[in-house]
Amino acid sequence: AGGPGAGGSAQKISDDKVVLAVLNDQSGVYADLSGKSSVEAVNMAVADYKAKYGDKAVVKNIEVLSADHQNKPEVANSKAQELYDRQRADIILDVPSSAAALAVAGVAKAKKKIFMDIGAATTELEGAQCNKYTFHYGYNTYMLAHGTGDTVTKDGAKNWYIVYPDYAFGQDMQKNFAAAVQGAGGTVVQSDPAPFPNDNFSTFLLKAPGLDPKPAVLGTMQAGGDLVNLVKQYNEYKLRDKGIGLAVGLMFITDIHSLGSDALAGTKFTDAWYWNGSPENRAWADKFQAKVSKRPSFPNAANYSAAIQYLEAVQRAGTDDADAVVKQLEGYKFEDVFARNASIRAQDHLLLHDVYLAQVKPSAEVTEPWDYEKILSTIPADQAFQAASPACKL
Amino acid sequence: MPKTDAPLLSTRGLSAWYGEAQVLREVSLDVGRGEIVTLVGRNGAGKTTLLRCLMGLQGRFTGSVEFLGADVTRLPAHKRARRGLGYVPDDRGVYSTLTVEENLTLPPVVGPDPWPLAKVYETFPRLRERRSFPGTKLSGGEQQMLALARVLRMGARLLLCDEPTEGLSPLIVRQIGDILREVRAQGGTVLLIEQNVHFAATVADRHYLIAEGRVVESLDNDQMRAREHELLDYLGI
Amino acid sequence: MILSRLAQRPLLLAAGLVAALALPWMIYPPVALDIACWALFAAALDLLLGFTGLLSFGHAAFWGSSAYVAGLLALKAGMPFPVAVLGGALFAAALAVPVGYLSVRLRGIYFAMVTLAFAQMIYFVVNQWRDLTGGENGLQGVPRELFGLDLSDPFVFYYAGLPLVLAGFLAAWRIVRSPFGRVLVSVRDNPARAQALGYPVQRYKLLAFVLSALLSGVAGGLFALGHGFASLESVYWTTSGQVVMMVVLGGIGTLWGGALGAALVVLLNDYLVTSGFEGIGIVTGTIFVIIVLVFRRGVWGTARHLLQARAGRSRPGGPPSAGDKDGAPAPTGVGSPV
Amino acid sequence: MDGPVLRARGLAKEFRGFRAVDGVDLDVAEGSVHALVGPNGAGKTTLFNLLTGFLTPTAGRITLGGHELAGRRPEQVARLGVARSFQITSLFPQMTPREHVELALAGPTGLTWRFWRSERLLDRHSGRALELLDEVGLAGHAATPAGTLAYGHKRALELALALALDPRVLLLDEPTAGMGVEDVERTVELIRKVRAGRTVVMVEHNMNVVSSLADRVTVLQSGRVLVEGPYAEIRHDPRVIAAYLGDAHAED
Amino acid sequence: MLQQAFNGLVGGAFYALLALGLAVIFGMLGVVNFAHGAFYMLGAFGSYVLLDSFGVNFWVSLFAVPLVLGLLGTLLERLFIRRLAPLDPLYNFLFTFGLALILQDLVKREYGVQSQPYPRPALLDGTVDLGLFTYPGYQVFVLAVSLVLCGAVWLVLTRTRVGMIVRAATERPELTRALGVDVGRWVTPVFGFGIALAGLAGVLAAPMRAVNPLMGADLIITVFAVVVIGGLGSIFGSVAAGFAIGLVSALGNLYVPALSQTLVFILMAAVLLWRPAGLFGREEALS
Ligand SMILES: Nc1ncnc2c1ncn2[C@@H]1O[C@H](COP(=O)(O)OP(=O)(O)OP(=O)(O)O)[C@@H](O)[C@H]1O
Ligand SMILES: Nc1ncnc2c1ncn2[C@@H]1O[C@H](COP(=O)(O)OP(=O)(O)OP(=O)(O)O)[C@@H](O)[C@H]1O
Ligand SMILES: [Mg+2]
Ligand SMILES: [Mg+2]
Repeated sequence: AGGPGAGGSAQKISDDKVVLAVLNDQSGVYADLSGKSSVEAVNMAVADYKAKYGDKAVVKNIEVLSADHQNKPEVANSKAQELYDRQRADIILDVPSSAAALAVAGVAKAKKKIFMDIGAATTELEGAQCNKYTFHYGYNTYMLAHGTGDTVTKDGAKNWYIVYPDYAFGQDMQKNFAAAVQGAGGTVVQSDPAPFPNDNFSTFLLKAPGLDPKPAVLGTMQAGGDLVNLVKQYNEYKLRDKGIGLAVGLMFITDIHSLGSDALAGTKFTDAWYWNGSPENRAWADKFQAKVSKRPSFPNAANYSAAIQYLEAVQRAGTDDADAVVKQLEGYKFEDVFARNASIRAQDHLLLHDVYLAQVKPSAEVTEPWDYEKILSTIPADQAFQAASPACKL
Repeated sequence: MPKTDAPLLSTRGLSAWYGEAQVLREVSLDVGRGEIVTLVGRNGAGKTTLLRCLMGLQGRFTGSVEFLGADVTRLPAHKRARRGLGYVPDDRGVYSTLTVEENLTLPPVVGPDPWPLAKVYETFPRLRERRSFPGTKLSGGEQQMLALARVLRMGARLLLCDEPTEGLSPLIVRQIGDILREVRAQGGTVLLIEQNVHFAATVADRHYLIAEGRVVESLDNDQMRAREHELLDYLGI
Repeated sequence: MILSRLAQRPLLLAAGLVAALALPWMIYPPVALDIACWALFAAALDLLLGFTGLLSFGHAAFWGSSAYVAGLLALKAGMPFPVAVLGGALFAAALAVPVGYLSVRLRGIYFAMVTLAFAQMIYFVVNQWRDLTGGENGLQGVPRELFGLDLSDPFVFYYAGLPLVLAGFLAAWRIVRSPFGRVLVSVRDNPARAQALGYPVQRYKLLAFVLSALLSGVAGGLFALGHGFASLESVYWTTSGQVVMMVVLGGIGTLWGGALGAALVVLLNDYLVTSGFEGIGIVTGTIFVIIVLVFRRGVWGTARHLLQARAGRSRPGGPPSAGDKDGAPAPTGVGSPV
Repeated sequence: MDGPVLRARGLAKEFRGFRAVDGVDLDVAEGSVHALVGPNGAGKTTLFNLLTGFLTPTAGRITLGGHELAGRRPEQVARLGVARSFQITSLFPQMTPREHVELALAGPTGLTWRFWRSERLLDRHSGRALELLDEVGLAGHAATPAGTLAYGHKRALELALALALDPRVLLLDEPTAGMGVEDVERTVELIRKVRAGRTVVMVEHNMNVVSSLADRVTVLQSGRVLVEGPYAEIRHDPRVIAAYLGDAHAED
Repeated sequence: MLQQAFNGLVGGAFYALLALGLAVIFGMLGVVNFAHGAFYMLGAFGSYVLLDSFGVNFWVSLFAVPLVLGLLGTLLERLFIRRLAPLDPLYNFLFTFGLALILQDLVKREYGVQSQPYPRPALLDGTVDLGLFTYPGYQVFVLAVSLVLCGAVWLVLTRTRVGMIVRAATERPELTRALGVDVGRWVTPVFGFGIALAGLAGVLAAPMRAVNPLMGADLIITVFAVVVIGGLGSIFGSVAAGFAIGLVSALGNLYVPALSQTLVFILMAAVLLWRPAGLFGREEALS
């Protein structure tokens, strides 16, 4: 919404400034993963944009806001409205947790303002709930499940036992995972729903070796605290010694940090990005560490990338008008420190990029803090994500 | 019983309040060793409050209390009890979470002549029958017996009894009279609140008349009997 | 004296009404709507806590289930919003019948634990029943409309929803000041006595429980439609805790105090969200603890107490919760021996 | 006096193997004052609780007129015309006596389910309420919160409440317990006044009260009926003297 | 099957320990401690911090952490719980609710919400042959500790004067003082002890469960349901129900996975319908 015209470039840039708002969980379960550190990542993007374009920058005045949605969708919803309306935000970034992300997507649609979601895994964002102003950036349940299920099966683990938390995320993961395993020629011997949250997985762990045929891998779709519980107990029951490997649907580097890498050594999972995955990554991670004194998680890097790509699109459009920027983003192909071989799919606004099959290193191989992962292979952008859903009508 | 000169218990200038309302006014009284003394007065005169002051349970009060020759005015309730004060509250004070026997054995023994449990049960066979029941499952009268039996088992030197005969059958009332006399015979002392003037006159040595928070008169037994009708009219007791 | 007392009631009422009407001009409209909904929710809870002596720690079940049902009615059946909200509220009331039937037999703190547990059960059901509720994604994209009129502008929706909230408040006030309300208070203060007078105590409690759930349902349904979605958060125990906190903060048994408490809590939360302070729980928890320890009458209760103390009279037969000398509300029946 | 209005047959109550009431037969004649006496723990209060539905009998039947009472809940029993007062005063401390009585009067009318009407609706009972309060001598305290009433007045209010239910049978559990002589006399007068047209059953340890009020006396012991008859008769019964009265009263 | 049952008992051991602490505090002081889950969490965090920052091992933590938390509980009782005790129990419930929020967020601020690593003690890393099957040693240890503790506490509270005195002091503090019992001396340590039990459960949980600030929050509600099933105010009932619920949910996971999350609550509803005061409850719970 252009205020009273003040001449010059101000006509093109609303309020004469661009406002990026990071709305994420700064106090709940996602706080360590993204939270305030992602605000810092966005600040880095702003600085990099300014440094790159200097005088030629379309936007001179960039503001970064942040708000804590406490993982409550209602808060995310009200706050998003307020950010767009009152704080004049041009874009909202991050918003972990599916319910909050979907709520904010609804607001973006109503307000006709841009929203780039990073933190949420649900494919609904590019499915039935997609809209013109919402972009999904980084990862989703399909990519997590498919990457691991497909590759591990092809590596020879044919028989799977899947345990998943009995709620939307887990159910999605289970469906996608089973499909991937079967697509790669494997068999899902059994899939068991587990309560969520749950701190006792022994029922499933005891049961696993007795299944017929005996599974080669236990695929867990648990996340966060539940994942930690399950892995601790997996080790306690010594299933690895009994010939049952462990593959994890969703794991963040912070989870490995929690468990200690020995607990997870050998576990395979799909990662959207790893700080030590390439020299460029590492260089950026060093810069990041200098600011927040820890290594970046992939949502940190994705937030950086999304902010940069948004600013670049504004630069190309010459305005911060949302419709114009959306036009610049749709179908755009690019490469940055987070996203390789990247493109934003025009049909559903999903970011396609290379992702990685990673394996947890045993502590003997860990040479420095947060050095937990070994990248086994790259899953190319065009295979990593699902085909555009017909349910999405922008 | 030989009486020493100093009274066992004496109070000087006790005044007490609930909120802004003063319910005791400058009460001074003495109870000698081996005496049974009653407090009589109509409902609301302040008798219960006086006992609470003696026991150290009253929130706001002034004045002093001396027991066994020592000033106990500032002593907390449990220390007073340990010096030999036994309390039978007007609501009987029976615990619902304790069995009858636990109710009896909860308080420590505090005096030289505690009643052994066997004697308690002999005197109150009902209590033996119900020994493993929760205290408040007893009938009203049985609870009253329990409360009295409890201080006897403590061997308290001075029994402070707030209407111990309320709700008791005539037979038991007389039994209680016998018990109190037995206590006195063994050198115990009793300060008793009593509505039943007949009963008061049969067991007690002396009486204090309380009205509107004051001691209005101190009478011995003969005076009490002689003036029974006058007192009834005057005090409504 | 009489005059001022007569004048006081309408004056307060008018002030309340003006505040309700002016709210979205003073603060951000979605926040204003939040306040209105929570205020009604708090009043509904107070009906139970303050006037029946039952601390429900599971009222999220009713607020939340109504949110989902109202959302579904609007989303799947295309119902206009007042109908959807009422539908949700009726569902909440129906749900309250079995839950209440099992819970009202218990007293005080037991009642609190059991309602909490039941609410948790509802939470799990909502979370698991994904086809209907959307699971953890929530029920998204709920439309708000009335006779084809789009009400998604929060400012407009506030005024569209306000009549429902006011009606809910009126109902709560009416219930408290009704013959039924009188019995509730007697049940709170001395259930055995009420029973001996011929009152079926459990049934009175149950009806109070259901009415409270109904009003909570109105609030919850409106809240969901106002936001355009229903989420798991609405059936989670923290929601139950939050509304109890509002009531306690405002003053148990004051009815209007709950509204004040709701406004304070919502505004505080709204402030904390952007304050950058990581530890909302520390702030809210501390406030809660302080109120419970030293300020038990709550804001409204304290104000009223001070006014009354100044006027030097108590109101016999008035709101039954006037505190005792301790500053604690009257015994709520919670845990007092029968 | 007509036939029995309240009758119990083989009434028993067992608590964890202990029989507090053990096969009691009781006939209370319409319009009489019937006293229940007996040693402490004889089962009088328990019997009361059975008669009023606060306890469910282990065995036996209770009939009021033609209605079976056993197994009904207290409020149902109250509705059928059996009202009780409590041994320990039990009131709503913040309500005034008038409000108490209004509540008692409104119960049977169904008025109190009306949550959508103003509480002023209860005012229609205030006339009768004040009458009743006057009857028990509480007219002057009609607007004082019950919590601050004097003991004797509380007892009077208890009685007014029981009367407000317009019971056929009034059960009074130790109505004079803890009272000074003056209050006892007042209460006796009160009971005498209100018994007109009603049946009264009372538990009482004060033999003066029993002798001046009761038409018949049932003596309970160990949960069973020991004897039954007019006071003048039973006071000389040796079993009653041995179990309950002691010799003193026999001489009086 | 047998193995699954055994495993259910181990899960139940945590419920039982938590329910025991809750029931001790409730049965003795009439306080429903909403913060019990938070103290469980503090127990786990305490052992993590001791190990991580001071290199103190599991075995030392097993004693030190409950001790410290017990002292903390003692302090709490002295400063706050006691003041609220004469009032409606509701106030202590609300107080501990607020306390739980504070404790949780304090830990969150300090350590983040991420789970923290905690290794199994080396001594118990192996498996134990239980005749019919082998079982992870650590779990056997947890079960044993829990059984022994529950038994010991039950004995102390029912067979000694301690339990009696504390019950009396809780029911009628003023009267109990008037009968010569120094109430404060007894009630405070009992509260501390209940908290220490929660802490101990936390320490035991650290090697096998995720150690994070939220670990106690949801658990406590389930434990409430357990206590309701067992019978409010009954220590024996709470403990028995704890083990039973562990068993039932393990088997529930196996046979009726769709119900596994709600099973405890369905059971609770059924028990309430059948016996409103719970399986071993006192009637006082009822109105
Ligand atoms: N907790 C209290 N709060 C306020 N006033 C009280 C309290 N307890 C007693 N009072 C008042 O103090 C006065 C004296 O009461 P107290 O109980 O000492 O009288 P009492 O002589 O024992 O009467 P009774 O024979 O009825 O037991 C009475 O007017 C009573 O109403
Ligand atoms: N709920 C209960 N559980 C167990 N025993 C009980 C219960 N209620 C009463 N009793 C027992 O039953 C017996 C009769 O009690 P009840 O109260 O009826 O006596 P009562 O005749 O009224 O005596 P009092 O004159 O002392 O009031 C007593 O021994 C009592 O302990
Ligand atoms: Mg008294
Ligand atoms: Mg009795």
